[in-house]
Amino acid sequence: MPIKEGQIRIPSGCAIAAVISKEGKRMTGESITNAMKVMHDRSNGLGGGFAGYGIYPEYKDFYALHLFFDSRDTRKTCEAYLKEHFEIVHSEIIPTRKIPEITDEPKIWRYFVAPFRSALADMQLDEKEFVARAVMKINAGMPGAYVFSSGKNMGTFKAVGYPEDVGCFYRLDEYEGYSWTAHGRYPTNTPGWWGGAHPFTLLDYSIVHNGEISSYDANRRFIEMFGYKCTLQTDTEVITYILDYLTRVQGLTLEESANVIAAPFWSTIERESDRSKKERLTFLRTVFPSLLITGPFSVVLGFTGGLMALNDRLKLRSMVVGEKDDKVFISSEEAAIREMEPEAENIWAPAGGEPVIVRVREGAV
Amino acid sequence: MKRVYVNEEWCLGCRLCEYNCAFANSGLSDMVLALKDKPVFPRIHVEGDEKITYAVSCRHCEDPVCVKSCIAGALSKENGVIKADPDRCVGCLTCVLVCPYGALAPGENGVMLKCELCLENSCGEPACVKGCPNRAIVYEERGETA
Amino acid sequence: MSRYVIIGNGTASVGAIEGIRSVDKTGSITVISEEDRPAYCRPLISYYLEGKTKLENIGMRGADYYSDSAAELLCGRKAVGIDADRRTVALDDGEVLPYDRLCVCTGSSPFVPPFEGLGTVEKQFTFMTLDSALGIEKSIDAASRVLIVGAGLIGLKCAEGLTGRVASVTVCDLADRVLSSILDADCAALMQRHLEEHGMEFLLGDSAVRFDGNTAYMRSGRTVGFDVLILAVGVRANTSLISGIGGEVNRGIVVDERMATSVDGIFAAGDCAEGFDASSGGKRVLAILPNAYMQGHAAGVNMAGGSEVFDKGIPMNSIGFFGLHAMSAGVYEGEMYEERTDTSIKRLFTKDGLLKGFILIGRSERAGIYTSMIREKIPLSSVDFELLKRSATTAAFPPESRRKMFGGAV
Amino acid sequence: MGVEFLYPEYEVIRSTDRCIACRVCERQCANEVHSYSAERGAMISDESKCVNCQRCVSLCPTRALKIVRSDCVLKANANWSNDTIREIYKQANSGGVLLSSMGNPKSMPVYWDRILINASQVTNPPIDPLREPMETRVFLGKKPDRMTRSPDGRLVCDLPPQLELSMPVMFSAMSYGSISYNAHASLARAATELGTYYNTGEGGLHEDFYKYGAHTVVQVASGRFGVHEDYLEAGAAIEIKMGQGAKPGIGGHLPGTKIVGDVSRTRMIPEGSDAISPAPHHDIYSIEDLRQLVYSLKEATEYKKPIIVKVAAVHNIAAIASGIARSGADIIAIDGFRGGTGAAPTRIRDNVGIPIELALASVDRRLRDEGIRNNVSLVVGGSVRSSADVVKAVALGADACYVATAAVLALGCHLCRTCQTGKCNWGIATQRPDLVKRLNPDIGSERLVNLMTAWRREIMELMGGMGINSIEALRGNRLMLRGVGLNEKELEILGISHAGE
Repeated sequence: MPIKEGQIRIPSGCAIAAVISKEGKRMTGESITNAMKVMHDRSNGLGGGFAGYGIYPEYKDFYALHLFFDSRDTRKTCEAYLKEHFEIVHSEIIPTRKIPEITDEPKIWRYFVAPFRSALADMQLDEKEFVARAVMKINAGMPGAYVFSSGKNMGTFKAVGYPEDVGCFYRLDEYEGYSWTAHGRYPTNTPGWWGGAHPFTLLDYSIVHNGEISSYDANRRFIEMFGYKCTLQTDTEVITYILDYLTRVQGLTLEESANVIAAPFWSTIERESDRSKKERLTFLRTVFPSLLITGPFSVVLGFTGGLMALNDRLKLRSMVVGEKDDKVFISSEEAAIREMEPEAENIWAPAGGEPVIVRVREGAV
Repeated sequence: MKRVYVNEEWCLGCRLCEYNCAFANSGLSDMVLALKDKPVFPRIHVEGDEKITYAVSCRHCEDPVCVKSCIAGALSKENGVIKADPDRCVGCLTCVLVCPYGALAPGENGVMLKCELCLENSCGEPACVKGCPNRAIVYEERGETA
Repeated sequence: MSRYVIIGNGTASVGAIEGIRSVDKTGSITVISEEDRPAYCRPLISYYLEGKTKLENIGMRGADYYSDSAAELLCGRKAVGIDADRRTVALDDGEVLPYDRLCVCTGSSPFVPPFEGLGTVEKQFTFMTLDSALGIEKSIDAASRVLIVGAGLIGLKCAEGLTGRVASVTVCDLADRVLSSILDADCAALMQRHLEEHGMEFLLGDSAVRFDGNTAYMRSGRTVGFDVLILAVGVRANTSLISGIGGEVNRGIVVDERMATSVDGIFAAGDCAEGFDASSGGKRVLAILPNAYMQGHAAGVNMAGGSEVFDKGIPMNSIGFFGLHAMSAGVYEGEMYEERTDTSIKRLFTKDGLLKGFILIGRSERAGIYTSMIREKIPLSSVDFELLKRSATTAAFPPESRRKMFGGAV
Repeated sequence: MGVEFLYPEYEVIRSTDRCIACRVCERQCANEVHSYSAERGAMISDESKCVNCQRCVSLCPTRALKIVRSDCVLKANANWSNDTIREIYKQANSGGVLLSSMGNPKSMPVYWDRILINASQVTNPPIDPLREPMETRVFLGKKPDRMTRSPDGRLVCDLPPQLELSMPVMFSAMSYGSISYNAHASLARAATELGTYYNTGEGGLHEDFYKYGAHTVVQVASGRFGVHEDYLEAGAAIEIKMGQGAKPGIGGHLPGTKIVGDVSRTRMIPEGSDAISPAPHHDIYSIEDLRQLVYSLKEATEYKKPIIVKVAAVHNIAAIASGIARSGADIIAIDGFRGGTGAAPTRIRDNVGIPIELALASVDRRLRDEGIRNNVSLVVGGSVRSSADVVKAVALGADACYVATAAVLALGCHLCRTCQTGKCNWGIATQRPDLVKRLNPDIGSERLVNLMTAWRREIMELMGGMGINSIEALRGNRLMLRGVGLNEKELEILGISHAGE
């Protein structure tokens, strides 16, 4: 019997793309879907997905939980659990288009929820931690149910198939967001599992990633000390948790977090002339050695109000960035950027380990 | 100039240098053939007692009293290296009488044998240095006196 | 450009040439040689007789030595006078050589006592030059009986050289022992026994008083028949050139530690000179080869305007006969330490906390360590003398001085 | 003779065709095996004294010598082996406890050799250490749980004291006394040049070596020999030795014959007196007592030096480690049952303790399960024999390894396992001046540096093959390991999959 993500670690190759409007102007998901078409050969039809930010303005104060269910019974069980812990303000089946390229879909639902105040107080947890634990609980402990998106005013859409077909399937042309990320997957197993497609998310963090990190188990075993459960055994999952841990739990900035996961070489740190920067880099590398990610990767982290693109420090995976007016584009290949914006300017390949962080202008969203 | 120096702190008195020297200057390719059942006439000698040992060979003095004293013109200094010409040496031992280091001793037929730093045998570097198991004998440049 | 003139062409002369050239590469050097050949290793003449060295190996330096040193060698010429005021040297052929600095390296000459009837002896030789050795070689055959007058170094080396080439060698000496100038009675006896074992005959405490043809009439009344007579009674320093101009002369030409004579501009070195004896503290003719070279070298350096002091001369000798070596140095004064076996003797003489002299017969290992103790006046208190007297070894030195000796370039 | 006779274990084979009677073997054998017989005109040997240290073999200029195991053995018996029977004879002769040196030589499982390392193919590129940076630097010490910021928002970069290692290997404890001055000098100089640490063991620190203090771990053991304020101040870290892998549960005993001169001064005990380290620290009968000592030492050194607690790998090592991690210690060192010793009762050495591989795996897992892995660094020793062992140890979860046997091998040890006699012909485990000088620290330190440099290069090659360019990404990365020929339980404890999975 074929085994799927979570039962074994499956290396995969990938395509990634992203776009953001610094002015917070909303774009439909059509353009990013088209961008993935030109990178068709970077995927093998076994996984594709998107994350859009600013797509649920009407429910922006509620966590948007996207779930896959394998059966009605599972859904009922899960909903019972949700009702116990959350106020559910709205729930629905996520609308899809029937197309021949996408088959065998599970039951795909979304819930707009807010944790019960009483439950938060009971558990002495802040809201985010509460939601994160609930997601872990469902994903690790409720077979057949899988939360694949859990942030506010954002959503992830993923499936087994080529990414352009997945975009069509989820009717992304009907959503509008100020930023989008996309992923096409080339896993080395069959048949591929919907939950195993990317982006991977936790709360409002979404990660699209191309690469295979060699530090995986070192990272996983470390991060699991802090309540995270790497059920999928994927790089994307562990990278997401690491960023969540560093930024949300430890309160590091994204730049500082990038200095942890793609820490500069010691030789580079020693050459650093800014003393306080040197001290900070040394400190972060010394304190979080187990969160250094090695091996090839290019990732785009989506978060509320911005994107961060990061390459491994040797830049073993391609990633280029381009600009046009208020928009910034990121992709595995320049072709995808040209597809989104033929007039894109300032196309460059960020150096390994140097984060590219783009934020929406304060107050624009 | 590179010379042979011995550090008595590390000399073990094993006398390998003596045998390596005699072999290197035998012109033979087999140590057993060169030294077995024969008296050995090395150009380096281990001195000392049970407490301290060290190997002594020619210092190649900048101002060699042996060369000045040789009655037969058998000792000469070439590029800093003091050499003995066995065809000229008559075995008078005047050099032994004047060498303040006690570095010279005659060979089998009474003719002087002395360290010539293995420059002309097949050894490449002094055999005593190469074979010293504790790096007590070294071949190196040290400060020349003015 | 300075003009240097050197009278004589022995070891001291070569030392002087090399001393001058170590300072002055351009000044002219003229060497006046009575003998008709380049400088040679004078002590080798007995080894030549013995067959231990060949004529082509006897030269002190290589064939191009004089041209390489830019020195003019005047062979077969003799200096007959010095004009110290005009700074000239007159030669036997009337030539007058001007000099700025002059070095007298005239050596010594055999002393021949006025024996009665010496003129009747057909084959008589002294033994100082290669010519004399070649002359002896021509006059002997396997049946020759040789009488040598004088059992000193020269006489005995000559005797050794002839032993085996002639029918008999008899050595007589007025002294009661062999090598009386360097050995004491016990040591001399050991050496004598060894020489006798190799076929020499001795008439000691006895000397020829009269010769008649091939017969020597001894003081004891004995008569000795011989075919070849060799006179090796002693030598005299050749000092007349200096005494002739009123320079200070004693048993040799008196020099200071820079090898300057009492006459301005004139130096002297080698067997003709009377320099400083570090072992006795006085002045003495030290007629030995190492000394000659070092004095010559010092003289040369000082002649050329450099500065070199030679005050470390001591009497010393290393001499072997038929494989038995006798080494000696310094003076035999003070307390004596002795080790002896049937075939060897070691005697060390200490005084005032210093090693003053030694005699080693039949054992020569590292004798130079003792020599340098005398020469450098190393206090016995600074070394482990108990060890040192048993064995000449630097192991008896304190580690620091040993480190200094062996730890750097010397 | 008679019933007490034991046929010599080794034979000295001398080729008379080759022997030139130079007598080097005779001069070099402290056991006086070789001698020259003037009557026979040849070298002869007394094999009963030979310990097979190979000094003579190594120095013989004509390769005329070899030492072979004697084939004069007792009748084959799969149960009563020759060695077992000989031990019986020895004990029947002497009535004594058998003593041995160096590590357990018995045929016990070596888990390192049942673990294989991964490499990248296709999906992930290997990294070429000749072309790309490859980092092996490690920091040992407690890491802060929480990031803090100053009022102006800047990250506060204060760290508990750390040891910085250029590579994940340190030289483990060997006392001055058990090994020689020159062996210590070699270790100290090599550690300094390499940018790692050596460990004084329980013998104090010779005054000549204070200058290497920045690369020295000073040990405080149950005998407290050589411990004083300057000593604690001199080191970069302080190690409390609770136990040793070769002899868990017992102390140490350096005989008075070795307590001479500088050894006695450095240990601060009278010349000739036996140095007896008790089995327990008599001020530590429980974990809370350990905490007191940890903090006493921290107080004494103003919290500037990390404290290492070294324990032998025993059955409940995971629980012990968990206790130590909460004791305030910065680093836990675990010594496996194959670790070396200068002298230990044979039965203890060969039968007590557990393999370091299993101990490491279970300790690392336990500390992670309890969420306190970041409180301490983990150093493991007890027969780390190669760079591959180091890589496997790091992947299992170690921060660094301690090596001692490999280090003394580099210094010339030929593992003859007779350190207890004090007549080490290689100048390592001896205090006899004529033997000590055989180890020239110029050579010793150079060889140690060579060995570690070679290991470091190999570690980098292995890491590059795995697509890892920094050692921290290897630490605890058990996915990089697979077991071969291990049963389910062993795999479970090691936390690795079987090859093929």
